[in-house]
Amino acid sequence: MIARPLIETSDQVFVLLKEWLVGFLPASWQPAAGVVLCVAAIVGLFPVLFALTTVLERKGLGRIQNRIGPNRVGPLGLLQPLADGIKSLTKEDIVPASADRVVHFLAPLVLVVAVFMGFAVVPMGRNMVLVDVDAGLLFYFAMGTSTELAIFMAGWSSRNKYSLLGAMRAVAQMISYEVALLLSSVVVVMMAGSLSLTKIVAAQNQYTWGLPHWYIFTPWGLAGFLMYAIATTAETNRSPFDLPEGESELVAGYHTEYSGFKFALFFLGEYLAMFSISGLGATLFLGGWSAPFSFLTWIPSWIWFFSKLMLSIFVFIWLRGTLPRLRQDQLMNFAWKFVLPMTLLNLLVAALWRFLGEGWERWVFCTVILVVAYVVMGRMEMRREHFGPRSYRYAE
Amino acid sequence: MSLIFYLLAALTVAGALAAMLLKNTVHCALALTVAFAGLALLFLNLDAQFAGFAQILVYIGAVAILVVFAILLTRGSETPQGGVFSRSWLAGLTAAAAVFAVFAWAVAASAPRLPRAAAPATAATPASTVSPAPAVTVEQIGRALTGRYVLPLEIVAVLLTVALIGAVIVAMHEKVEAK
Amino acid sequence: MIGQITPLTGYLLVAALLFSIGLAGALTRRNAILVLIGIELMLNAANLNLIAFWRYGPHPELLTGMIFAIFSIAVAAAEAAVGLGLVIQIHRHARTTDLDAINRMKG
Amino acid sequence: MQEAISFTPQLAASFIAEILWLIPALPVAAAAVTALLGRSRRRTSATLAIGALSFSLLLSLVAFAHVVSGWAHEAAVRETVNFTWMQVGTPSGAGHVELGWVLDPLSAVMLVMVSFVSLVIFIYSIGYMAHDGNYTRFFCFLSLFAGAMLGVVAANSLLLLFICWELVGLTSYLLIGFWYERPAAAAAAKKAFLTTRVGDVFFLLGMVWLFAQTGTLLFYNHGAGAIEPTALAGLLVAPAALGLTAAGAIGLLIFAGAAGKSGQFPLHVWLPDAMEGPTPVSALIHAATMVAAGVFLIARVYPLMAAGAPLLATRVLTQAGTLAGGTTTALTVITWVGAFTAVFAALIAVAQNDIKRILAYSTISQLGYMMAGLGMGGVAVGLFHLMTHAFFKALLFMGAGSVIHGCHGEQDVRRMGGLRSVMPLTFLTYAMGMLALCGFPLLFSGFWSKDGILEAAEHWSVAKTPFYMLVFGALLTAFYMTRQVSYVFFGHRRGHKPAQESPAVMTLPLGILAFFAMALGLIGTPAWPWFRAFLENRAAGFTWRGFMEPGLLTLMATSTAVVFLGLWLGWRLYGGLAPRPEEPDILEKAAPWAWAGLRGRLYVDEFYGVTVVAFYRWWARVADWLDRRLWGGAVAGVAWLFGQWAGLSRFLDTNVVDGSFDKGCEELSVGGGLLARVQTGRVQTYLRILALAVAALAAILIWSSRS
Repeated sequence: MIARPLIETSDQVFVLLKEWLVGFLPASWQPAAGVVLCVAAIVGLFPVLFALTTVLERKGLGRIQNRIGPNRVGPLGLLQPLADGIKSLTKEDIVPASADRVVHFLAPLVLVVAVFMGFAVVPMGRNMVLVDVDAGLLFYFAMGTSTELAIFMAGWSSRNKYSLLGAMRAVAQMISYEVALLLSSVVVVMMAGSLSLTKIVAAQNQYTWGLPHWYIFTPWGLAGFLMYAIATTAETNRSPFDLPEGESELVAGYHTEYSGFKFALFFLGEYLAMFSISGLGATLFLGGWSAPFSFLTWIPSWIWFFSKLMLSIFVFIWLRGTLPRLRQDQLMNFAWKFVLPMTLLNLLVAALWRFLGEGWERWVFCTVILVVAYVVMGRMEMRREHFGPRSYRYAE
Repeated sequence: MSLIFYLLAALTVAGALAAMLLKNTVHCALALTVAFAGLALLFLNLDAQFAGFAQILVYIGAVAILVVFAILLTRGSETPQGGVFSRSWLAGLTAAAAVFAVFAWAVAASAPRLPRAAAPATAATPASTVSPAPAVTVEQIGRALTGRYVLPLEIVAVLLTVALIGAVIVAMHEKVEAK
Repeated sequence: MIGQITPLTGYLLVAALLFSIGLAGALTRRNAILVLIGIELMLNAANLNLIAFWRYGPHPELLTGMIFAIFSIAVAAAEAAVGLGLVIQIHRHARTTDLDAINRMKG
Repeated sequence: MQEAISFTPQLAASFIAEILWLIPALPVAAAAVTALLGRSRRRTSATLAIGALSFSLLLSLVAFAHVVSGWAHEAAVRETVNFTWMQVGTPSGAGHVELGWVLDPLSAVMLVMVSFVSLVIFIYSIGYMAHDGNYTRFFCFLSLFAGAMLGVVAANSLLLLFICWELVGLTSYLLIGFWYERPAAAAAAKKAFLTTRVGDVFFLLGMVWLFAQTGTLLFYNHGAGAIEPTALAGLLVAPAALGLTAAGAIGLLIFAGAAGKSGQFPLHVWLPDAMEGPTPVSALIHAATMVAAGVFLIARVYPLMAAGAPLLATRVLTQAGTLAGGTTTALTVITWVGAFTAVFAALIAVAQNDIKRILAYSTISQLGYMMAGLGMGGVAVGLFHLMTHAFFKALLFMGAGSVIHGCHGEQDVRRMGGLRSVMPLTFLTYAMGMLALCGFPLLFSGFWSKDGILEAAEHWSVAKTPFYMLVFGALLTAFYMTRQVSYVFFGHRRGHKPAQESPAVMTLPLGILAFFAMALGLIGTPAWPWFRAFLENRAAGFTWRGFMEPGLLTLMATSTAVVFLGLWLGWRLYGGLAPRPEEPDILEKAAPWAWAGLRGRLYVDEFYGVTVVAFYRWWARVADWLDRRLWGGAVAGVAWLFGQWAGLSRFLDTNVVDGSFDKGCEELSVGGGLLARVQTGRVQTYLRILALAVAALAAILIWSSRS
């Protein structure tokens, strides 16, 4: 068994590092400097992760589609992202003549900034949260919603019908699924009794018989997590919900008219959004940085967090490689007529769970209710052909 | 008065002015979001975290998007040929000015009697010292909402539902029209 | 004058300014949507007042102002939704959102 | 004759008693439903009526069985179900008007009889009315009638009885006037209605008086009823005019009502005319139900009638005491009226030629018999004759109906004849009915019931005259029935059109009734007086010594002799001869003036015509004159005044009020036009005004609140 101090240090290594570095500065500057340091760390870390992910994704898709994927640049094509980065930096930045220059310029920035803001409240390890806001979750969603505006700006400013359509699609889709996203996370809030993500993690970071109290291991938690996963996939415009940039219909969606560095920013923004929202999911349902088994607690918390993060990223990639794209009206119907009711029901189930108190009954009741609701509603939707032929009713 | 306040106030007012003055409707909407953001920051500056975040969530996340949608749906995105101001803009402006005058006068007149801070300002403590922020946790707000203010909460909930349905009904095309 | 502006007064002045700007917009813009925007601004100004009074009022712990502000935010959201829906319908009906053109209800 | 069982008051009514109300309710309900049906739903209506009535019959039988079993177990049944209908003020403070129904031997027997006979008649009328257009209406009325009659029987409250009684009157009106397009029918209906009303007025008076005296209208109410000893004792001491006790006076009043319904002498005039209705109606009204209602009423309130007579106690308790010759004013009156009616009507019947009229007058005379029997012999005697008569008279009427039906609506007996061979079934049954009516010895029910009456009359303590009258009536009865039968069935055919036998649906009921016309007598023979014992709650034992009572055999002998005399006379005079309608009757040749009198029904109608009706005519004319001259003039004057006033006010309106009003309206519209200018229809204008107003208000507030 490894000595406790070693575990401590390995767990808190980044925190200690930060304090050591800040130590050089005069006391009055230290808080600000700490913040700056953390921000720098985040801003530095996640683009690297992004680069890594791109190559992983391309290789993974390659495997799924029975090709090799990038393999030229560097060993196994690992340096591919680097090459891409250089390319996008050196490319000419084309702005359409009729475009609204200011907005066109602002859009990517707003997007990236808003996404980065989201990371501020996500705890990436024990004591590893930039600002422990009491209303963290609210803050996160506030930031998340701001991205929609950026997307709209991009689509509208670049005076292109493909862009505009893509943007409108994206915004509509994001709004629709944002409701589901919020409602599915509200369950967790109800249980943890707090909006602060650190508290939520703390609430899950307990073990009985060596098993953690992750919310995913409860009926409502599982249902909530599934809803959350669906919603996130739609929020991040990932396949099968990637209509906004459906190549076959609208060239590349709202960033059709972007090139060079701005395009790279959009690309970055999307992946960062993916990361942060996966991190949030992990925090809400998968116990954040807590270990899956009590005997694995010696492994540093941040490792757990990032492994969960990457796991969900992998799932994203997997989905993208597997599922076909939906149609707009199918998407909307799915959001409003299936996901939303299920989340609402899930709220009730959670309340029931809370008031049934300890005991096996609550497991039985909640599970039964959820399963029955799932089956019945699924059948109903299918029969009513809400996922059937296209309807132009809401399309102006 | 702290510098931050002046900056935020300037930002907000600028956003508001832009929202009301710009020609292009979409620009107005975007400027409006700036104003909203400024307001949210003002709230934060007032230690009203929850309200600030709610402000961002609701206004930037929902209302602004809604406005933008409405603009696009009403083909208002391109700048109109005729002036953007109505024929009676001068009268309107004067009316607004009158209102502002009255309000400003009111504030100024009542300034001495306003509570300067939690602690009454004396010669020793200048008025600009920010009083200790009341520690408001989300939990307190929640308790207040479900406790003292539960009835308004319910009413607001009903109102929102009704508004949602009503908006959908109003904005929805009749089938016959659609086909 | 500025020298002895208390924080509250400052906030109140800003709120009054915002309110007036919103009012001016609502009174002068042609586009119905922008009129709505103006009204939103006015509501926000009111919220700012509420929060400010809560913050510097004698009993911040009662949360009255803040709760009031939160409620008014919710109500404002509803108002925006309905108002914009109406505007859209009007546009469908009259093919314009120019308020000067929409004066069919004149006596 | 052994001691009687006293009625043991049941506190808790049995189930059958609880649901006794269903018996009248079912036909009424059927009537209600039928009333809603269309004219074309013939089968439905008939089915409804007959089904409902069969249910009633079933229930009645159950009730009857219940009573019989109770009686057999020495526990006399008298179960009442009462409920308060409304509160009213009485001299003795606030009282309840209570309704209710009673189940005792009397009502049980009557229920069975009425429902059974009515059912038979219903079935008969399917055939008889087959070609009528208003089939459904007919069955609607029939059901209502039956229901009302059953209500009369089952009622335990004089008021409820009266209600149903009036219903019977109404339906009789409707049924007699069923063919209202015939003026004769309409007139007859009116006549029946009004004549019975005359009696009912007295009935109502009696009822009110009774209520005022006793504070209740219930017959039996566990000792608190109006005709139970305590109340009667009170009535006996209460004096009334002419040295009558209240009991006697009330009894007489009620009897007047009964006389109206049962066509006793002064009020009998409606009954023969009622023949205008369809024959089933005649059968129903005259045989089974309506006229029986009067007799039943007397039987029901018999304790009241008999109150004050010697041996009151035994009378009230046992309703026997025929042999103990005590009597009361009411009973005496009833007796004399009954006896007189019996002879009177029989005399008239002799000289009639309309087949149904003959039967009608015989009904009247038989009712006279019943009344006399009630008066002299008590409930059992009268009721027994009522029962037997119900059957054989229904039989006779329906036979007559069959004959008429067979002769295509011919009703004059002189145009018939020789039908014996053409319609044998009808002839057979009719003959049985006729013999029963005549009281043919031993075999037929009429004999025994009539004998009971004669026996009672013989032992009557007041006078012997009624006895001789009744005997004479029996002779006449035999005579005119023989005359009728020989006219109708013997001799050779005198009608124009060929006759034919009626369908089975009509003859079958005849058969049933014929059987009862014979068999029913057996329950009332002196040897085995089951019926009487049952009604009077004595054990019924079979003993030949019943005949050994003093004078009974001689009496039977005399009546038999009388009957045979009557038959012989009738056959001697009319047998086999075939009179032309135009040539005078034999008796007419013998004594024209008497014959004319009899033909003219002893001019009772004419008498009424010149007295009552004439008076009303004159009075109507007076009233008319008053209306036209006096009131009319006054009204016209008032109207003229108002007209003037109206003109004045109109002038004021047009020139003063309207003018100003119009002016005001103009002003208003002008002002509205001015205001409308403000209404520019531009939102921002309004908003602007709003803003300025707010500013002004705020300014005012601050200004007022400064310092």
